[in-house]
Amino acid sequence: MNLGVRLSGIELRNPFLLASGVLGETGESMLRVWNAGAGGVVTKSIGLSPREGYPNPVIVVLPHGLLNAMGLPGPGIEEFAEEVRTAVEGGAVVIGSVFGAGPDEFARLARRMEEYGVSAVELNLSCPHARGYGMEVGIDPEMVREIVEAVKSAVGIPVWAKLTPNVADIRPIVEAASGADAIVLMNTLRAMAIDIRARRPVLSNVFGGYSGPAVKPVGVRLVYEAYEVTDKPIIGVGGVTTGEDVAEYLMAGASAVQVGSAVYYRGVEVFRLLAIELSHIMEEEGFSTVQEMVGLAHG
Amino acid sequence: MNLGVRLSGIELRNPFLLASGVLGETGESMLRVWNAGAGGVVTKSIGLSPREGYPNPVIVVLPHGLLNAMGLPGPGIEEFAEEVRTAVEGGAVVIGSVFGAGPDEFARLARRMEEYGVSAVELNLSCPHARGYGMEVGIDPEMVREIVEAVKSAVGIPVWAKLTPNVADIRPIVEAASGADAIVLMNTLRAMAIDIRARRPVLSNVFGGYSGPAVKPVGVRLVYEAYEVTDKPIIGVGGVTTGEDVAEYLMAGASAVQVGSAVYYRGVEVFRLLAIELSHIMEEEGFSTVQEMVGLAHG
Amino acid sequence: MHRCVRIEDVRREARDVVSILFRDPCIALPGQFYMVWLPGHEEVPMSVSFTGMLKGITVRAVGPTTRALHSLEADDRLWIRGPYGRCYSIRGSRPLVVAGGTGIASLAPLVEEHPGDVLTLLGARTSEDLFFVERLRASSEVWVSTDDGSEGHAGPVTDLLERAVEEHEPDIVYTCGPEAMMVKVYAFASERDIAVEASLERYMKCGIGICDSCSVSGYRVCRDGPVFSDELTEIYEFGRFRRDPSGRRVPI
Amino acid sequence: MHRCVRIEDVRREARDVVSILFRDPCIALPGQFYMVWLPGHEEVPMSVSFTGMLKGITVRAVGPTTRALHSLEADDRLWIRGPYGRCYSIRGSRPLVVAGGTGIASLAPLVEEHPGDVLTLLGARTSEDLFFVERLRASSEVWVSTDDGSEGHAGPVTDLLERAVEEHEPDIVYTCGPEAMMVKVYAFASERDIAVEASLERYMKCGIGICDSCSVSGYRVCRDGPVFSDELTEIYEFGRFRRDPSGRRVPI
Ligand SMILES: Cc1cc2nc3c(=O)[nH]c(=O)nc-3n(C[C@H](O)[C@H](O)[C@H](O)COP(=O)(O)OP(=O)(O)OC[C@H]3O[C@@H](n4cnc5c(N)ncnc54)[C@H](O)[C@@H]3O)c2cc1C
Ligand SMILES: Cc1cc2nc3c(=O)[nH]c(=O)nc-3n(C[C@H](O)[C@H](O)[C@H](O)COP(=O)(O)OP(=O)(O)OC[C@H]3O[C@@H](n4cnc5c(N)ncnc54)[C@H](O)[C@@H]3O)c2cc1C
Ligand SMILES: Cc1cc2nc3c(=O)[nH]c(=O)nc-3n(C[C@H](O)[C@H](O)[C@H](O)COP(=O)(O)O)c2cc1C
Ligand SMILES: Cc1cc2nc3c(=O)[nH]c(=O)nc-3n(C[C@H](O)[C@H](O)[C@H](O)COP(=O)(O)O)c2cc1C
Ligand code: FES
Ligand code: FES
Repeated sequence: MNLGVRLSGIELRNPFLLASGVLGETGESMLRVWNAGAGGVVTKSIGLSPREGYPNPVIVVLPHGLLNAMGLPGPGIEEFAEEVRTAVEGGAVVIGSVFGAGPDEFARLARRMEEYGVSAVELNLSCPHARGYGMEVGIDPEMVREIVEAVKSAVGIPVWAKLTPNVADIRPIVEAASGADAIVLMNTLRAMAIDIRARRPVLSNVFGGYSGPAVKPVGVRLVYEAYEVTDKPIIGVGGVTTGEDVAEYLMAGASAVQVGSAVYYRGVEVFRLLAIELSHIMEEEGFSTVQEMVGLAHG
Repeated sequence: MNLGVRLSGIELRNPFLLASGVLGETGESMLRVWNAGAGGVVTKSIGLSPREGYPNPVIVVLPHGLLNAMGLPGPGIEEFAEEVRTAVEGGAVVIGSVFGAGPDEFARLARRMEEYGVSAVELNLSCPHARGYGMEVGIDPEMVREIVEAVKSAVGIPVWAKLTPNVADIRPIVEAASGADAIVLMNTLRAMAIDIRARRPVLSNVFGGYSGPAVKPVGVRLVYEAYEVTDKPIIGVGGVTTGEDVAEYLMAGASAVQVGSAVYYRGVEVFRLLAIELSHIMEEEGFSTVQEMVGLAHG
Repeated sequence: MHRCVRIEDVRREARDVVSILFRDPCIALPGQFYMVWLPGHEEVPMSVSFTGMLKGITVRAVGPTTRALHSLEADDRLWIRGPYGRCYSIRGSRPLVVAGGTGIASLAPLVEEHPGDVLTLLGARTSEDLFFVERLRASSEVWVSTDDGSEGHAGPVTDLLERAVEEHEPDIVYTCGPEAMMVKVYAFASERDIAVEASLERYMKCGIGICDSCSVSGYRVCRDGPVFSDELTEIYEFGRFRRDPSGRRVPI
Repeated sequence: MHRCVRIEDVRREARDVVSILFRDPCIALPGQFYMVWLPGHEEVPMSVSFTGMLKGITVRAVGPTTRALHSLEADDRLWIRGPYGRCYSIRGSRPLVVAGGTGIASLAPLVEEHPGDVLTLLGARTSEDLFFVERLRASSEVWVSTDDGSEGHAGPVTDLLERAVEEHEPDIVYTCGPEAMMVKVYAFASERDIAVEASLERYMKCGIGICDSCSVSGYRVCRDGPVFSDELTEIYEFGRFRRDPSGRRVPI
């Protein structure tokens, strides 16, 4: 079964990409995921300078998903050159994820990623920013539009905008981001866990992002809503664990998916398993290309 | 173990209330839940006129929670008199939930509920409204403030404001609702499910509300955030299934909880089970009243 | 989520009744029901009428959804969830089964599975509406009645009760069918101190006991029922009223 | 979520080393580790050093978190998740175990559980830093070395390798301790074609194989390790560098 897709001008051998922040901090891990069968790998979101991230605990394994507050650790964009190059030279399709405080920072980071040889750049629009209450940059349509425009005019490679689900209405944000070459939905849901015996939040940062099987119905909804207001390809993220989940996201309107927490649930082998499972579904349901399934649920 | 709590001036024998929309449409069901040990029962949200709700399917049993789009069915406030009276006369502590298009409708509905003998009225601020994109009334702080004020001046009983989680930042909404006597958090998360073999959304309404164990980390986070900006008591809702869940919500800042989907997972007996489980935790952890646990996780 | 099953066989049982058979690995017990969905149509409750390796439902065409189900053929697909609800209990050694109309759908597998000496009373409007007679004869004695007398006794099936109790001396009565009929059966048996299990129908939405739409006197037909026994004395609404989809009372 | 366990016993093993014992029903195998959390402090990885009915960890006080763990007493509570990671394989009939410092924590239960004829080489800085010697002697022959010669051989534990291989003729070598020591053990054994299993340490955050912070040449110490064997040839970073919490390379 041919699982290839064309996404914002990039040919992918299959529609399962590694989601940002999961095994995307070292070049050799990215290569390993690529060799395990991913259609592409998105790097950990990288900022200008090195960051240690929050102190442990930074992850909570919840009954139905994962909660994390890593605090965007990373070596900073300069030192990250080596990691990207290792992955790119190893043959992987690499998408460079970046986060910044505003349009200029995003543009600078994207340019560096382009120099390192990534196939596309993904803008993590879910990091905290100063304006308005310390919420995420991605909840402010104007900020989203400015960042996307700044990066679009700074680089020649495709630009993907990754949005946060923590908004009342995703549609104006998707519209604001539609200058990008693809929309990535979604980042994690803001959530928390309290240990009742410790009588305190588990994460050192108190709040974290919720991912994994529990959040899939929210991700599918966002992709479905986005599909109705944009012509740009959409990449579905959130709880993708099996081939059925992939098919659901495709029918909601995604052209590809990203896989994060499932690396915990099913191991790095998840990419190979997804290919088997999706092929099987396509055979049974009479699809010969992935593209045929995209948006089918919109009737 | 004494599990009693005092909430917005009402004495409750325990802090586990039946959440709105679950077995709250008929007087005898409410009475049954009361007799099964609930500390109080919130009615189905009732509007001015009878509504059949959406056609089936209106519910999807997902792997980690429930998805529903009932479409607010109900006999309308006039015919509902008999149901409330059955429950009240049977001895139940009844909280009347209402939904309307704006302040006037909410006030009219609340007044009727007061006449029927409810102990408090709960405002369901999560129903769709016309202003601004067809989203929920509860995402607009001004609308929330107006509705709460209108109802507060219309009735003498305590007024509870039930908020939606589908907002970027709950804090301004909580502040807007703080004229109420208690804040109820949260209603369901906007979500959807697609059947990949049917190639369409399962719910006849396409979108629905996600509840049950999967959503608990989001509910706990909202209660925690609300607790930091209001002095009003908070009632935690979302995924409460075990005594541990209750304790977690209490420590996040809730003074009581509501239980919806767990009636599916554990049956009507869930209220009795929660009492046993919470008592056990309190004994082990050295608490002698429920009140002692409220907000403990804030350090 | 629903399970999507492939239809193995569709059997025309009577004028406007078909049975739809499919493979479903879940255990289904007589008296339970599936929520059945054909995408593009409403999801509706249907009793389990075949409980073996091949499961089945038996559908009378009464409206748009049931008519759509009638258009299905072998190899088509059907979406189901469940089986839900409380089944008939297997008790007594001389059970009497009283079925009216489509009610026999839920009782037929009980007749087959019950180890006792079963007498089945089967009522229908006309001989054209009768079905499962041969199937039932394979495991019980069957007395038939039709309203128009086109087969068996002419008149309501409840006319046969008196004789059935005298000759068969039942120690348990199972009944499913029009509620007015079940009320009569229940009254008749209760007077004689014979236990009754009756399967009720109410408008169902969730099917899993949370929406309250099917509730009767605090009992949920979808979860505490559909089969009720001792509770019937407490169910004031039995034979009196049901609720429409908005929750308003409608007389029966 | 963490499991909250009650501490049954705290044993002082050496100058700055304690063992903390608690009841945990989960299976823990030699080589695996817990993520251990004392609320108010950081969560840190700790090898399973007791694998019986009572599980245990053995902690050297080196910084704020390990010092906090040292303040614990019987009846206090501890929060754990895991055990995580790949355990030592039980293979060979004449295993040689080479431990440096706290490395013996992870190897001690292996020595106890291994059915072969075990020789343990145990290195420490001084006799005050030695621990588990009696415990190990109960199930293996033990040769000790200290840097200062206060007990056993004076010098690094690797000095004992030559004689150990000659006299014991091991068919498998297990090692845990300072990485420079393990590199030597690995080189020594590889030259002689003896298989090696070495337990690595890297900075851990998630402990479950998703954050990449502990990765070495594409292998996750927390999930593909901490025990590595044949992979060691591919792990370029072994003995050369580790990464700090930001992911930057730091020489070893
Ligand atoms: C527990 C249970 C078991 C049933 N078993 C069978 C069976 O084995 N065979 C069979 O033919 N029928 C059975 N029914 C009835 C069947 O569900 C209805 O005939 C069907 O829903 C009609 O749908 P329609 O769109 O064709 O008709 P409509 O024109 O929509 O309605 C016709 C009648 O069916 C009722 N109905 C419609 N939707 C529902 C619903 N969601 N729940 C309950 N009643 C509904 C209406 O109230 C009306 O009385 C059962 C019902 C219940 C509650
Ligand atoms: C798989 C594994 C098993 C281990 N088993 C044991 C054991 O059985 N006994 C024992 O005493 N120690 C063990 N350690 C080391 C132990 O985790 C550190 O000593 C401890 O984290 C130090 O914390 P601190 O706050 O006291 O010191 P700090 O002052 O914070 O740090 C001291 C040293 O510990 C390292 N360290 C700190 N945090 C971590 C972390 N999250 N992950 C890895 N290293 C860290 C630092 O990099 C530094 O080298 C193990 C480590 C790993 C990776
Ligand atoms: C441990 C962890 C770290 C993450 N770090 C990032 C990140 O740096 N940048 C980003 O855009 N998303 C990050 N995410 C979010 C994921 O990319 C993804 O959007 C989310 O986890 C939902 O997908 P999943 O359910 O498949 O995990 C992280 C997620 C996890 C679990
Ligand atoms: C079937 C169903 C119907 C509901 N109807 C209402 C309603 O009418 N009004 C309302 O405020 N909330 C309604 N809710 C939301 C619940 O009251 C509750 O806020 C939500 O389900 C989260 O709690 P849970 O996880 O315990 O179910 C409904 C939930 C379900 C599952
Ligand atoms: S159909 Fe919802 S409670 Fe029975
Ligand atoms: S600690 Fe996160 S991958 Fe190993």
